[in-house]
Amino acid sequence: MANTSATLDKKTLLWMYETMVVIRKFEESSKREADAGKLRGMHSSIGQEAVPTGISAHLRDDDYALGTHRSHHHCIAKGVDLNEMMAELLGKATGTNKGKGGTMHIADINKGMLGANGVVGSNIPVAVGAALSAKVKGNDSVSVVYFGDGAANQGSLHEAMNLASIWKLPVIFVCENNRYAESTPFEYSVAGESVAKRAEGYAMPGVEADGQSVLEMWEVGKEAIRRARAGEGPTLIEAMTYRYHGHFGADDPLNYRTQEEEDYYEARDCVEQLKNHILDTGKATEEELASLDEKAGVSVSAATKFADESPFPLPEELTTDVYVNV
Amino acid sequence: MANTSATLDKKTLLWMYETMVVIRKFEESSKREADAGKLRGMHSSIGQEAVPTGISAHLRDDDYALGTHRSHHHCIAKGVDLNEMMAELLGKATGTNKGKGGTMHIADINKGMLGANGVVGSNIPVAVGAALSAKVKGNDSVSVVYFGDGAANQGSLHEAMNLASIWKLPVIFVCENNRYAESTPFEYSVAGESVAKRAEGYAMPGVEADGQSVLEMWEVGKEAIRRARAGEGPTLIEAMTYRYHGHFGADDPLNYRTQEEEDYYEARDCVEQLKNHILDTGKATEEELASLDEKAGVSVSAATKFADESPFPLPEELTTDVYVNV
Amino acid sequence: MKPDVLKKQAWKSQGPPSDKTRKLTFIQAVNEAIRQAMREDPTVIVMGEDIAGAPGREEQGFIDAWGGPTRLTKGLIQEFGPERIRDTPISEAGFVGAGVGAAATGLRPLVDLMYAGFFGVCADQITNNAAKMHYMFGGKVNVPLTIMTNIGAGANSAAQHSETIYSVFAHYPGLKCVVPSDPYTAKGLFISAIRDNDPVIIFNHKLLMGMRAGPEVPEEPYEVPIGKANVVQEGADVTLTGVGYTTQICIEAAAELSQQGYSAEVVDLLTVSPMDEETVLESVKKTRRIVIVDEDYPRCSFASDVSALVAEQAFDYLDAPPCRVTPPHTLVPYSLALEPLFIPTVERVVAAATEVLQ
Amino acid sequence: MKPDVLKKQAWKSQGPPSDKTRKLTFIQAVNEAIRQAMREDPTVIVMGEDIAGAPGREEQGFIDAWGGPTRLTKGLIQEFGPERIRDTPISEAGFVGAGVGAAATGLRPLVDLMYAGFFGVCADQITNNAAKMHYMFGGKVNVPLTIMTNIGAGANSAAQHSETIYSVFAHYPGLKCVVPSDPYTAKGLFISAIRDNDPVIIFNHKLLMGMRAGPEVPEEPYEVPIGKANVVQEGADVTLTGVGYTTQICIEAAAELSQQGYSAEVVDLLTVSPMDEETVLESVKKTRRIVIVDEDYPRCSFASDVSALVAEQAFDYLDAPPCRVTPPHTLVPYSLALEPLFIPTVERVVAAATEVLQ
Ligand SMILES: Cc1ncc(C[n+]2csc(CCOP(=O)(O)OP(=O)(O)O)c2C)c(N)n1
Ligand SMILES: Cc1ncc(C[n+]2csc(CCOP(=O)(O)OP(=O)(O)O)c2C)c(N)n1
Ligand SMILES: [Mg+2]
Ligand SMILES: [Mg+2]
Repeated sequence: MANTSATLDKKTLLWMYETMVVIRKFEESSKREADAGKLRGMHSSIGQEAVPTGISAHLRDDDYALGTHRSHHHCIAKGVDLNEMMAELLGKATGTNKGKGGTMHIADINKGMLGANGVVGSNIPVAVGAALSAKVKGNDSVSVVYFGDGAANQGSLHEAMNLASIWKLPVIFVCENNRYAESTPFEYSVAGESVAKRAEGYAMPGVEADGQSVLEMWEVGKEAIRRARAGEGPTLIEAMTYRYHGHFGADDPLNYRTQEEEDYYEARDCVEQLKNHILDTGKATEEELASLDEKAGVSVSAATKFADESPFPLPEELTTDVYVNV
Repeated sequence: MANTSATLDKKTLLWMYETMVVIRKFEESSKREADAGKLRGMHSSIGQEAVPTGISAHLRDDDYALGTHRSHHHCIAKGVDLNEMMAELLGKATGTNKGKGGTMHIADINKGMLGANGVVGSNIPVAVGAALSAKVKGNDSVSVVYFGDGAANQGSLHEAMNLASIWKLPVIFVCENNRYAESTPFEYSVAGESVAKRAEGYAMPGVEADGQSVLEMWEVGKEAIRRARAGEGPTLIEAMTYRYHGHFGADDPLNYRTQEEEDYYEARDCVEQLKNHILDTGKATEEELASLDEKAGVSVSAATKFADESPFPLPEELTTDVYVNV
Repeated sequence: MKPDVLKKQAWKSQGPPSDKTRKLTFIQAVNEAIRQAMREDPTVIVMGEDIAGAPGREEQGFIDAWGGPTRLTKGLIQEFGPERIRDTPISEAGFVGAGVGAAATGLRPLVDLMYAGFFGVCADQITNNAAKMHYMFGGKVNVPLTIMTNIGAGANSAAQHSETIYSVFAHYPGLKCVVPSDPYTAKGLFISAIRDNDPVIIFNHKLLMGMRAGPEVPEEPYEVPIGKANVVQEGADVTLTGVGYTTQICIEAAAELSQQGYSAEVVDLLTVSPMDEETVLESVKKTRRIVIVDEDYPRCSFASDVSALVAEQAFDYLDAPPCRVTPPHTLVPYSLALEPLFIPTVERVVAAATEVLQ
Repeated sequence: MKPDVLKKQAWKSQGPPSDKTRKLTFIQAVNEAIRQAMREDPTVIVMGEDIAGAPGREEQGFIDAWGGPTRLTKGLIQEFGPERIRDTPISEAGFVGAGVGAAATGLRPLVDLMYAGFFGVCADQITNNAAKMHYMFGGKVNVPLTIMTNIGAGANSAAQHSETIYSVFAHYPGLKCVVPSDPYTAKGLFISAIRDNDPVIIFNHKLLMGMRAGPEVPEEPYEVPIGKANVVQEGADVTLTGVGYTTQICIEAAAELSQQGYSAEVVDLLTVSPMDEETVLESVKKTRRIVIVDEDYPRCSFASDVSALVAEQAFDYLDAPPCRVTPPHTLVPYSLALEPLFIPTVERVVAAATEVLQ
């Protein structure tokens, strides 16, 4: 992978830095809210910030992104409003989904966030449909779907890859390989120990990328999205990444992985890496980055306050939105 | 593919010849019964006789085979009784399934025929389970599952291949690529135009074989089954074959394929090829083969007579066998 | 789920919207409905296995080889082309899921699921995505997806290809389920379903495909409203409810009953979800007796719902317990000798009606 | 589906088979049941995601990291090893299908489907293979497969992770469905299910997992018969039927009703399919009133079945129409403010009972 970071402008670099910091702070805050009993069933994306950030740098509001049970980072990178996201986590009426969807289902169609999804692998064909829309309507929108290494073993991925390939649809399949599906190690569950390699059987490029390097994610994202917009068809990207926390709140990952392994990945933290890169290349100063850190902290605090102070949905919301028309 | 036909003994050659002729005559007879209105929904296997025949030459009664909607040839090659099969087609009480399953569901556990299955792709994971049984029980039975080129696009195949690979199960995945799924050409539906190639992504051998050559099927089957019995794991075989008739009775294939294409395949007919090979190599005489033809005709006629004369199931059979114990 | 004012108006009483009516087969009526829906709205697309056939072989002179497994989409590719009439691989989870995604982003896909039993391979997309997205996303995303599928025994296709499992779909809030009973309702329900902003599943019974009976079919597009049952035939002594094919059974049974001197009211339920409770309750409050005829499996079924509805909400009006005529709790057998015993028949309906009339 | 003579005997009246009873949690009771079933029969294996956890990492010192998503299988891998306690990839169609194949060839697999809603991705294997093989193959192949799965709202998991969809499974002939209501019935039903020669699905409600109440749990293996309801508490004025978690709601409601001077009979249905019609009918013929409490969606549901059953077969005994207490026809909302409104509560049951008692 040619490192083209030299060609990356300051604006993009700082946008990526800020986005990753916002994600991290958002997740720290949502964890605090969860620990305080205000929400349950949260899957933290800390450690994986670089993946959707590098990809989303190339996306527009009229491009689609689709996520998983672990999707706060996908949403933030795609531009979903922090206030509405945090309100959704707390089940408030002001949430992205009016409090009906929660942490695993955040969606914001205006930002092209077509929804997180709690069923592993379920969103992959849906993403193919969003791409099909673009093709039938004749525009150049693309559709990005994120899924985990565990999801790679769902049949839906394979049906979707085949469809996208024969129809040359603008889909980018992004596997966030964080090495675990709950407590199940990647090397146990994925025959051949490569998701990217499976792309070949579907006549599409399969690219393995360092998911801890936002620069590399930016790079592979750029080419995949260019291909998609140009009508050249889908790409599968396997981003090698790591979740720092347990699968969900109560999970202690040291029951299935070593401290050394955790240390190894944390030493290659995506935020730190980008920070060092920016400083090393002189693209910005410590102070500039510190001020972005602070700005991120302020928006996340504001979002948390907004969410905390927002009203819950009214009881009648239980039965609305089941149908558009009854 | 090294042609090892020289090493093939007369007995095996004649068994294969007879099996293929029996299949063909059985299918001709069942077509007549269908044309006479005695059964509906039949999918003829004429043209594809060599595939299960070459494979089954290596199988025992305690090995498993699982089929599809088009499975008469799989059943016959696995040794299912012709009388009971034909009776099943006619929905008779004497049928393999007591008349309850019919043409798409023939099963005979004593012969290891674990069932045809009318849902495309559905039997593939079931075959993995049969192989798992062998592994857990510690015996060396193997499990062979047949499916079409169309079925290759079902997610079940991919889940099953992954499972069989990580667990090193004795499964042989046999894709009968007859170039069509109903009227849908293989080159349209399968990205990359190779099923065999997909095996690589699952860390298992993927072998393309000439499904019109029973000798080649025998050869690839031999190695795949050896591997499986030896605990070396699964193999995917893509057998390039052709169905001579329409997808089902009323289908005219010339609506979607050319006469030239049909001629090309019929000129390479599997029965004719084997006949020529046997005669050319002097393994048997015209007369010997003619007597096998006649024997086949006699058993199929007898089966048809048996079926025609057998009684229908009694009305109370409607509600029996829903549960083992109520 | 109370039917609203609009639905209360009997749509049949408005009369056919045109004089240009024809005797069409069920297949022709559906084909026309899809064609008209595609003409009026360029976002309507159709996907499914062999819905045209011979995809990719135009250059070799092959096009529209099948026109759908039951020919419902025959001839459409010539008018609308392969971008909108899209043959699919056998990947139901893939293309039904793609239908959900396309619907959520501005298209109105009509997706063919060849047989209802194949629900098994794409149930996740239908139950977890199509049914739930609108609700989970706080009403901010619509999924105007239509699925058409075949149901019914009677063709010796055995247990996997003969199911009538609309009860399963109706169980899920968020899905609408409709079941045409003749060419007229087929055309109207297809047009309503495609125009509807919710996911709608249309269940077509195999045995109705060649049917030419029922009201004549107007040329122009018209809707048969979703959520509204139809009183096919008024009567005073007993209500017979049918769905799809069993509506035809009920009509025949009513004729026989009338020869025995009984006046049966026939209600064609048409929509399984949301159910038109009002029409059923009104009818049974008048006749005071009901026979519910349905080909779906009996347990946790639409027939149970109708029976429970009547028992709970018309209890004081009933002169006899509600009565269901359904298959027994068994699978669909293959044998010609057994399959006819599975399907509700005119005789069984007449016998049941005679019993509640005692 | 008439319960046979055996089932007619109230199993509870036989008393616990041992004096060695303990207060176990639901999880402990299930864990013990699986362990005992595996000890008594070497063909019993368990498959599922993270049912042990950290598969393949024994050498690194990791084993049994999870012991199942709800810890039902904790500690089993140490005794039975990875050949019989088999962690799977996230490929439900693959491993449930493998369960069917293994069951058809001599094993007794217990397969974990983490949440019932994930049925969507493996419905084909359950509905088209597990349910149908025995019938389609003329009774010559058995499928002694057991599936265990989680149901229920109450943990703020939103629409996809909170369903109680046993009605869908019960719809299919060929499947058996059981729903434990406490640790005692959990252990007995697990043992019965694993020993049963038909495919059985066990639905475990999230909110019961930590539960220690109910009868004490005998140490040795015992069966709670499939197909048999249990009269938890006798009463004269009204029958309350519960399933799983709602049985606990009914017990509490009965206590409140008794304070109001009413004597409620509580029937724990336990098996959704085949249904124990007799016990329900006997009870309602005595009390002449019924309130059916169920957390599954209301349409085409088990609650509808019970209501229809009573209406049709105990019509002349009823002093009030049957009454259902279920969620409305809606999906499970996420918000802490909405989710409690979905689940049937003691208050709603008491209110319903009071109404039918007027
Ligand atoms: C179909 C399905 N099966 C199982 C689950 C339960 N589950 C939720 S997350 C998860 C692990 C997912 O692993 P992976 O795809 O690698 O994503 P990650 O959690 O690592 O981001 C599982 C098994 C589910 N939600 N859906
Ligand atoms: C899940 C499912 N989808 C669709 C069908 C309808 N169908 C039956 S056979 C068939 C074509 C199968 O093609 P292929 O797998 O190539 O097998 P072949 O008929 O060529 O032997 C289709 C689409 C089905 N039976 N099951
Ligand atoms: Mg992962
Ligand atoms: Mg084929």
